[in-house]
Amino acid sequence: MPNFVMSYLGSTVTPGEAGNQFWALIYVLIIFTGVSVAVIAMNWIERKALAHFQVRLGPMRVGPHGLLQPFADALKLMLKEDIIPAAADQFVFWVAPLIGLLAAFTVYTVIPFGPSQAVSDMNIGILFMLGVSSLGVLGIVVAGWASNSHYPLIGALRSSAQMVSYEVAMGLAVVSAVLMTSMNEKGTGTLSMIGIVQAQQQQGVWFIFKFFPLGFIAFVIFSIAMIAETNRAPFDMAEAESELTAGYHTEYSGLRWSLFMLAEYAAMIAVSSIAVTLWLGGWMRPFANLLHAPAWDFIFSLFPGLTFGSLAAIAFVGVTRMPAHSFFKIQRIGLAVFAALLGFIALLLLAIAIVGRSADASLAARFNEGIDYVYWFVLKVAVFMYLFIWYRATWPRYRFDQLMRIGWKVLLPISLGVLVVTAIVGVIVS
Amino acid sequence: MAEEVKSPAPPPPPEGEKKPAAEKPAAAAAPVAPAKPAAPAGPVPVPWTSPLVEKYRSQYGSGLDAQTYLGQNYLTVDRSLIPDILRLLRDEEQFDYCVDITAVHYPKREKQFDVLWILYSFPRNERVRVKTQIADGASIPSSVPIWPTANWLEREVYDMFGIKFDGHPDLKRILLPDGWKGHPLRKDYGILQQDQEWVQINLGIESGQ
Amino acid sequence: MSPRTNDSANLDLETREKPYLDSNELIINMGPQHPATHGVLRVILKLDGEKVLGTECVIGYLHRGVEKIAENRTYTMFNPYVDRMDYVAAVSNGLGYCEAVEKLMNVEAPARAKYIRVILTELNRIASHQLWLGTHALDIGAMTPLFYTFRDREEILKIFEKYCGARLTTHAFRIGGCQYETYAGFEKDVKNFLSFVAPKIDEYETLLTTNRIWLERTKNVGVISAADAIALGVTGPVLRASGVKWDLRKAQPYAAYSEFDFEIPIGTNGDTYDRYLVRMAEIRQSLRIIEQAVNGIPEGPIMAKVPKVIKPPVGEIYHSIEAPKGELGYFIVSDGSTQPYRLRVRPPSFVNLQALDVMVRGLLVADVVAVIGTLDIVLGEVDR
Amino acid sequence: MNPGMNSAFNSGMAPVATPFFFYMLSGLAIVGGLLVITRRNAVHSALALIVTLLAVAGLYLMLYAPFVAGVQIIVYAGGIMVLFLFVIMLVNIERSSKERRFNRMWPVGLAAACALMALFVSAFVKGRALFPDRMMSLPESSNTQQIATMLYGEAGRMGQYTFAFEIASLLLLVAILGAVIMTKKKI
Repeated sequence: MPNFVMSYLGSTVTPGEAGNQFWALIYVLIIFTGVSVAVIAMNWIERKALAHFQVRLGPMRVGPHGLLQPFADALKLMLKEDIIPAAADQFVFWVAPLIGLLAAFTVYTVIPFGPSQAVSDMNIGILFMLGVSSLGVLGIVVAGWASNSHYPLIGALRSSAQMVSYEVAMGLAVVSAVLMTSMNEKGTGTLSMIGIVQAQQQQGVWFIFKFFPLGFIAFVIFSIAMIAETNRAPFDMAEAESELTAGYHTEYSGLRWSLFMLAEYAAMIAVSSIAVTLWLGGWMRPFANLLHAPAWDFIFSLFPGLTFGSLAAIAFVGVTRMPAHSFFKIQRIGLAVFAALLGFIALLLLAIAIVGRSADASLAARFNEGIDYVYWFVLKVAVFMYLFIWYRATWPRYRFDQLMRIGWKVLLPISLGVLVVTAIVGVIVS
Repeated sequence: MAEEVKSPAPPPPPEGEKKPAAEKPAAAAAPVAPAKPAAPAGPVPVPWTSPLVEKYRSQYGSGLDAQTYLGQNYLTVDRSLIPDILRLLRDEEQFDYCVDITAVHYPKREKQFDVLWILYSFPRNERVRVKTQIADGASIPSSVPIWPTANWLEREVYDMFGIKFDGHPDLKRILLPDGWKGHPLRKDYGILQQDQEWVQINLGIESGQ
Repeated sequence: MSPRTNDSANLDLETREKPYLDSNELIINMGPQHPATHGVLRVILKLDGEKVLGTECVIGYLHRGVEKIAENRTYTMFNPYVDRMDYVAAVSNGLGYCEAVEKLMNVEAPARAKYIRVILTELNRIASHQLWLGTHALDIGAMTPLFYTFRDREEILKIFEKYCGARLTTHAFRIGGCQYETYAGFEKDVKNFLSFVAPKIDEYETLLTTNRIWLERTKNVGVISAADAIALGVTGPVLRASGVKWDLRKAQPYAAYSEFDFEIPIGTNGDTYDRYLVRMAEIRQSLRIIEQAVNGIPEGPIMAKVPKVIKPPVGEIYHSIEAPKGELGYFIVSDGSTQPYRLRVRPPSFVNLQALDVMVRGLLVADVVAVIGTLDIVLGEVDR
Repeated sequence: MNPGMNSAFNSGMAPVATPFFFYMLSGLAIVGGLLVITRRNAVHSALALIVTLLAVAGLYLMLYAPFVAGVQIIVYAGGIMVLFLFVIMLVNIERSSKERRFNRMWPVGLAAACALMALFVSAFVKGRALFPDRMMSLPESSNTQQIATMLYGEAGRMGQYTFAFEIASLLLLVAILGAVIMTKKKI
């Protein structure tokens, strides 16, 4: 194997920092595929979870328990006719979904899945994330305008006003978390995503619990603003189907529409990642400050394997509960194979956890560490994704003026107050 | 508080008794039997007496006739009285709710249309129908200034019968398309009849059906 | 686009030269194909930004000429047609029509038939209100109540299906009584339904009644005062939510309603939230009525003595009932033949829809959707 | 603070293919700028302007000024351009795209451009000594911290630009109030 491949494997910095273009590219590919798979999985989970919230079954036909439904959907969307309305602005109509997608995916270059599990660690990571994710609104605005139709235009106006307003509260909440990173002996904070998690590691507390309840309030503000930022229920004014048919993507169809969906879900994962990084300790496992004995490390490193094991068990139970009819034969086999796959992954992860439990610098230990980091990060993000679904199932939609009122009159003053109080408390404490 | 028992319900008539037309025309109009005279027996409209009727009869005299059929009261009034009597019914007699406005077409009569107002009074819990007769092509004062609800109801009458309401703020077709020809609820409008030209032009159906 | 040419007649759309930086007055078409117009209603909105300056409803897309059909069918043949007007409350339509013709013929349905009618009509009222709640909540953005209400409405439709074979357009009643005797186990089914649905109503309410967003979206939205409501001829829950305690079941009882003990729920503010509360309370009152009726169904015939060929005497009649959406009236003119000479339906949805303009002026687009939902219109009935 | 920072400079976080990216980004910026003034459709112009702004942000990044780059993206591309588009969308585009532009402004614009060009060239020629022919020595602390020090000062000392910064924020506050008063019919 070439030297630059092997040399990086033991490195403890991101490929961007190490200047290793090969691994940076590999990371980009992994993240791109991972996010796409996550979006597909999210699609299935959302439909299933939403269905179960609403006493339905959800997709059941395509594959066992509808597991192949997202793929069928993707295929359908790709094969559908790509309609561009005659009166639309052809070029802008064409380019709008790409802008949204580009913005949503560019953000992932600085998301730290682990201390070295990121494409790059930017000095201005969080600023870059906020900036680039705010570019996503351009795609929406331009899409609404290019459609040359009233409903998309109103949707675009709503969403641009909404995203610009909530960015303010969001930014202030982020700044109060960034302030907390400077609570060290040197007194300098950081905007780097990895640096923020490391600051939480050094201070031994997730920022959600720092200066309780200041960190918590900032976190709550951020998690409200991020729903508005991604145009999800109950702030999905931009695509409120009962008011604006489908908002800014009313005129879109087929692949181009699916790009919007991809961008929306990618953006959801991205903002959840910001929240996790800033307040929930990023890749750190729970209770890292209290239970830090090696034994605890080992126990927590079993979690990924156990998670996949329990998923496999659920799938196996599903196999046994399928009706004993020949019609379900293929589905049963398919689900069994899926369960076996999950079980295999579980065994692999457990094996890595056991082999790599010694804290030396062996490759297995590195792997074990990396898996732990990514697992805890993804688990925390997954909680947020579930919350997104839960909100959608539970709440009616806000009206536009109410949304603006909340953004400007409630969230903004509170986040300003939190920022000021955090600064004062920080000065007093240090 | 069962029926609007202003006057006692008419006694059931003896079996087999032949009755003239139930549509009691206004005093001004010639009595025209609407249709088949060989109708089976039924209850008869009886004169309706109540303070309300007395008051208006003294005021308007022969232009007004009040009757009760099956316990339901109606006033048959002359067309010339129309906006006044409706306004008085609302203001003085508290018939504050205009339930419905509709029309009936009697093509063989000289004054072809009966226009009806079905009124209800919340305080009295009582209904009354006001009827008048007008000729084809004649217009009638709009009651939108009296009850805003008359807006759409009059538009529907216009749409279906072609009766014009003077002073209506926006008298145009409501259920049928604007360019439609003909008024379907007239008796001379066949049930299969359509505005073929409209269908051909606007729906692109060659046969026009 | 629609072939109609009168896009915006009374919205003063003069084709004036637009100023260079004109950012006012957007005209948008809501419908006829729109998810929140509950059918093929077309509302032309004149907007300033998102504020509604005026509306115009264009209706008639579903016009089938029910009144014309009536003149060409016998009384018996026309009976199923009324189910197609308000198709979510077909039983109420049938009740109104049958009672009107019975009244015209001066016959009265037997007591047992009246009880069966009350039970089915009240079940239908619950079904109609459930459908309303689900779609209204969906319009406001709450997805989940829709599925809850449809799940529970299904139980009502099952009872209808077992009783007369149809689920929606039931044609349950005949002139003079009921066609079918109750099936074995009818009472048990109805009682089971009563105990099944009562906690479900609470379930809907836990989702919505105190939900902050629901309150913000419905309180003080689409307010209509009692005086305005009366002047506009608005009836049903919309009128009651404005504080007018008027229900035809109490004011002019028909069928067997005078024998039951129930209350008329009323609101105070006449806003969307009050209409929601009134309808929820009405569902509970309907449950009370059904409970009393099903426990007291008298024995006896289900058909009055009605001739095979129905030929009402010459005359005219107006009879109205309290349909789930408001006062549903039938005005029938008989010339003594087997066909109505003129049959007029006084549709509650049609008249209630007229209040839309008054209710939404000055509100936002999102409120238009909420108000259309709260008026509970069925386009089949508006257009007939 | 950031432990990765110093190691980054040491371990060769030197940009890859510098000339390529520099010429690509500058080319993008210039092409975008040309499109801004030549497109008839205002939305197309705005999109081209966004491209220019992003390209300039990329150039900032290459100059080891990530904070400025980030601010460029978040403020200009993300905030101001959205508002720009917001306004443009409400304007009657059909009409505005038909208007003849550059009417009688051509000579003036050309003269201004030439003057600017001459200024640049003379500055380059005269101040040649100021431009080193190799990469500047990198600052010790990161650019972001330097900016912070200049603006806010450190350890009790006023920064170089603290006063100007505060004045600027006051000015912005006044501008906001003015905008609110101008647009709000009744307060």
